[in-house]
Amino acid sequence: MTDQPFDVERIRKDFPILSRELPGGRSLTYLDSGNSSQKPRQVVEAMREHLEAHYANVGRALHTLGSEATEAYEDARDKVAAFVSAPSRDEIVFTKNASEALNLVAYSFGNPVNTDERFRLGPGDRIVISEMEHHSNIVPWQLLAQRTGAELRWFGVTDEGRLDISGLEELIDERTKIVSIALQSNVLGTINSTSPIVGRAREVGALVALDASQAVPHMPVDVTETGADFIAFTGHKMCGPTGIGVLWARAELLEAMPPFLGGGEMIELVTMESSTYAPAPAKFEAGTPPIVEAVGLGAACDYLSSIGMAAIKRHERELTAYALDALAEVPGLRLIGPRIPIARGATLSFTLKGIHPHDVGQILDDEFGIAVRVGHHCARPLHLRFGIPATTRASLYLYNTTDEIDALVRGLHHVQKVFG
Amino acid sequence: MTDQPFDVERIRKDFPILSRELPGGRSLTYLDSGNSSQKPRQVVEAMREHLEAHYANVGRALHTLGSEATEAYEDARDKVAAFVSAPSRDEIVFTKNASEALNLVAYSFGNPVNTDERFRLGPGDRIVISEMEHHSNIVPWQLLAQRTGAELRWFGVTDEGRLDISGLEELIDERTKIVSIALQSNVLGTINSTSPIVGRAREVGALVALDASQAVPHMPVDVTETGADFIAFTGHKMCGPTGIGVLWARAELLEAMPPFLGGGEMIELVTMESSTYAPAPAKFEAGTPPIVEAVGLGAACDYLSSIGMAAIKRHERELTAYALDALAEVPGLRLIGPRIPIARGATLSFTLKGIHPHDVGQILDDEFGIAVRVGHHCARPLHLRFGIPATTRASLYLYNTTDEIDALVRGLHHVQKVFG
Amino acid sequence: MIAESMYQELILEHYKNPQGKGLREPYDVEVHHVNPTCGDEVTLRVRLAGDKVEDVSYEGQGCSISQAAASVLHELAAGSDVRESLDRVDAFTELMQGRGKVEPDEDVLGDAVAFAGVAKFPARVKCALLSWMAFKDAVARSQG
Amino acid sequence: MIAESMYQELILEHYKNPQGKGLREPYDVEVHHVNPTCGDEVTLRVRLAGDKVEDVSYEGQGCSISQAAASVLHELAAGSDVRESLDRVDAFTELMQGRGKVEPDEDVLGDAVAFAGVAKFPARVKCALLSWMAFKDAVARSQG
Ligand SMILES: Cc1ncc(COP(=O)(O)O)c(C=O)c1O
Ligand SMILES: Cc1ncc(COP(=O)(O)O)c(C=O)c1O
Repeated sequence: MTDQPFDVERIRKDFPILSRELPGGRSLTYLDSGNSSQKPRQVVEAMREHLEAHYANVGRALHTLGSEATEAYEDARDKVAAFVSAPSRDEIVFTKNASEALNLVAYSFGNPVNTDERFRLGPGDRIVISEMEHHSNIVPWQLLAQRTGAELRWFGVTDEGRLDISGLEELIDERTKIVSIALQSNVLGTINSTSPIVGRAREVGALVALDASQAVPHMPVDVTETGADFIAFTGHKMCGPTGIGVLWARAELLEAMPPFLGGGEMIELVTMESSTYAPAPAKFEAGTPPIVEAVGLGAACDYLSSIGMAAIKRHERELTAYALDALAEVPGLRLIGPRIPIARGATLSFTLKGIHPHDVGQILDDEFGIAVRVGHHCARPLHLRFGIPATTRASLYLYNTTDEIDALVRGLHHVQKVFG
Repeated sequence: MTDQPFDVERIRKDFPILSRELPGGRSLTYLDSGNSSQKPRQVVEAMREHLEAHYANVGRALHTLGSEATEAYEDARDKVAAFVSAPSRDEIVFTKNASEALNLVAYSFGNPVNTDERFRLGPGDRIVISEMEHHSNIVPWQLLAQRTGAELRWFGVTDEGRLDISGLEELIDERTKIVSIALQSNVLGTINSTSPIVGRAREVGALVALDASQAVPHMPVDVTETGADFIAFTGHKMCGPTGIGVLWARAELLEAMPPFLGGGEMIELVTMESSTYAPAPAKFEAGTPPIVEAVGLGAACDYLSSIGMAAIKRHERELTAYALDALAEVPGLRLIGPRIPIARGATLSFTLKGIHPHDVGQILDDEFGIAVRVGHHCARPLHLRFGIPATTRASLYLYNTTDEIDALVRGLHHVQKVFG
Repeated sequence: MIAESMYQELILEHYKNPQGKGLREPYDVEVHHVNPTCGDEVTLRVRLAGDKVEDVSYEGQGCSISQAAASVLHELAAGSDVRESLDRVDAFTELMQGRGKVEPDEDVLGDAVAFAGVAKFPARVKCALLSWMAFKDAVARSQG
Repeated sequence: MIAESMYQELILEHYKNPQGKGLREPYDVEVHHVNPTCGDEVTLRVRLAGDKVEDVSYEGQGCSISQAAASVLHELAAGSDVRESLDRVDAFTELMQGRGKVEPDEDVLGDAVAFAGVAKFPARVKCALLSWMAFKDAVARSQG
């Protein structure tokens, strides 16, 4: 399968929206998959079919539909576990998005009820993140620091857009309880090497979380190989639906962690006085879970696997190399992030001299139907680091083509004419 | 519209699953809507259409699809706000389910960062719930009590299955900070009168939350009229999709509450050192929200409104009266909950003498395709109160008929034959 | 349907005519297990003789699944080899926790394959396993 | 499309040829507003004379929307009645926060109706409102 040529035209046919006509007769060039990916009909169809023929609540229902729904929901867990090579399906917790997954991890620390030493957090303890994080991997830790009095510190970013690990030993010190870093930056495209960080964290006994929201959709990820303790990602960026995210964590940690949300399904035994909790993953899935969304995410895993994550990665690397060259030709364009297609994904953020990104985005959309994202992409500290309030970002996926990159470049030239 | 006769056969045609054939050629009698309701094709179709033609991330995207998706998402908020007569659309927070909504409220209390006196909670303070609550309205408060040292107390339940408010004044005392009660019980069917509780809470300065998960789907609910401060409900029980729930709260309280989940979209301004937060509802919607699910929930509100909540309530009351009479004829059947169709919904829980509910459910499903729920329905303390481990529950909705109740009764007679 | 009707009948058969029900003497160990979710209970005694399970006697209450499972357990375990009966418990546990994905081996499990359909209902798995887990516990204790 | 192309041209026109740009004397109050999300800034001065806005002068940087909005503001406010200009600010605010649901009144808003399409993009609303909010603030302060 991975030896077949990558048939992007065939893939595009799976995504009905890509052939949609926009108002004014424009065709769509969707370069905003880093924000959210489009959905193949296989995913949409799986959800529709489930809703129309097999829907019921899961786990607790004992009738035919309940059994079919439970099977579909738990099958999705198997698929996700296999997709990221999790050692056990019970290590896959379904959340509502990557943000909830990261908050779940953050709320496990410094909970007065929990007695596991690794999760104890207070004044004098340290949380380490980086300057290239998405707000969803910054704010939960700020809130945790505020609640507990722990100290928040972070890795800087080099001018090339790489993680600056020169101060690694000092930053991750004996007081550090948790390190949380993006596996791939949603602005720079940078893919971070986790081994030095995991290695150092092990030395000092700190746990490591990876925000893999921008990684799992784009390359083969083996959770064990990363060496991390926690990995968060999100359905809607990997051809799946909104309303579902994933936390993977080592079984032993899930067991040690206190419950986060309380409610139906996460319990073992409830009395008015006190309760005991179900084993993970149920322990962290309070209330009715995203059943139909899990079915959709399972279908998305199947879809991506049928094409092959290695093949998708290769396709994106080719697009990235092409795009880096093409953008380098645009006068006044400053790329924020690595200039070479090595250890970076297909996310290209840039500024155009003298033209505000908002205007770039508006003209690209208005005149050419090109959808890019403009702003700080939920990574304001990173933009501050580069002394700019905002960038224009083109983020590519399996369904994008070099023609679309050409269209982007033509569009940028036009933008420069309009605002020249 | 509400003067038209209630055309249940026409309504049933909107729910494709109801005419599905189960394995073995059985037809489906779905009496488990209290667990989760089925979805009309209008909802399924709205979701499919959005996914195939308008999908993008919301809020932050500046292109055509982003604008269409944002409009669809925010329109859904308008629809939900109108559906429960919320004074402002900004009082509608989308969560992943009712459980998250209740946990969100619980986590606002006793947060060391928050300074609003009403949300301060510690040893000596009191949280009041009831014995008829769903685990999702028990466990979050137990966890809160454990985290903060506050005391958890509860209303009892009378033999008739009504809330026992005889000790109201003592129970809700000056130390009480929050009272959280079901508007309608998911086991007893009991609809609780909120005015005495709200009245007493006001006297002592306590806030009041209502778990309206079983109420909003079945009757007109006007959030202001309830007098409550917080109201939680869930999409999947009201013809909407899984993956979305709702917290309504008075605007002024949402403003006073600390953020719960941190991440993208809930922020105003982020630096590495600290952040400020967006106004509600965004403040409580960290990360990519359930976009497609909101579209589905909006379509569900449209669907229910087109039929009319008053008409649905009337239909259910008729079904309830019919079912109460029919079940009273079954020998050895003990109904748990009010025996008269007054201040109660169409939820009928019972035991059959000498036969375990699991066996009742299994035979009903196996032989007749009748889907009921058996067990403690996530309300174990209530079952303990009645000295039984489990019940069989038939819960009805707009698409159910008296024929289906007859089928249930026939099924129960057969169960008694099998296990007699 | 929880299972093919033949198997249902088998479960019902065991439920109505439980094999080896009642607590008997002599015994090495007695255990009491409860399924808190649905209130099912079992009191179970084992009597070992060298490598053999000489008797499994029990008393309990609960749904047909939990009662029939105890009856089938008695049938398979009483008089059999200890090692073999524990292997059977493992096979049964694997089947029950397999969410309907595990193909039951009738040679190993005998009548216990009738419970295969239960595996699709997480809420019921504990009913089927109750007495089997009690047996495993009792054997471990009498050997320990 | 953010708006019909005629309006786009109007916005571009104002962006390229801003009306009344530059900080002028005399003035009653000067304010400085920033949109933290995208870094847009405006410094704005007002000069009132009785019921009249005698001048609105400004300097700023940002996207075409924020710059054009300042230019349109100048055109509509300078020389107009204070009360009327504040009503216009309210109408503009309502339009911008109306998520594309509010029908703009061209009689009240003049060229400012060109921004109607912006209302569908929550992230852009602040760009359009930046100078208008600054103006409202400045007037309040000079009256207060
Ligand atoms: C009364 C009541 N409260 C809360 C819930 C929890 O809703 P959800 O599972 O959608 O979180 C339910 C339903 O399961 C319920 O019946
Ligand atoms: C790197 C990164 N982390 C976290 C998130 C948050 O994901 P979600 O919005 O699904 O919670 C995103 C996407 O928005 C992201 O790009």
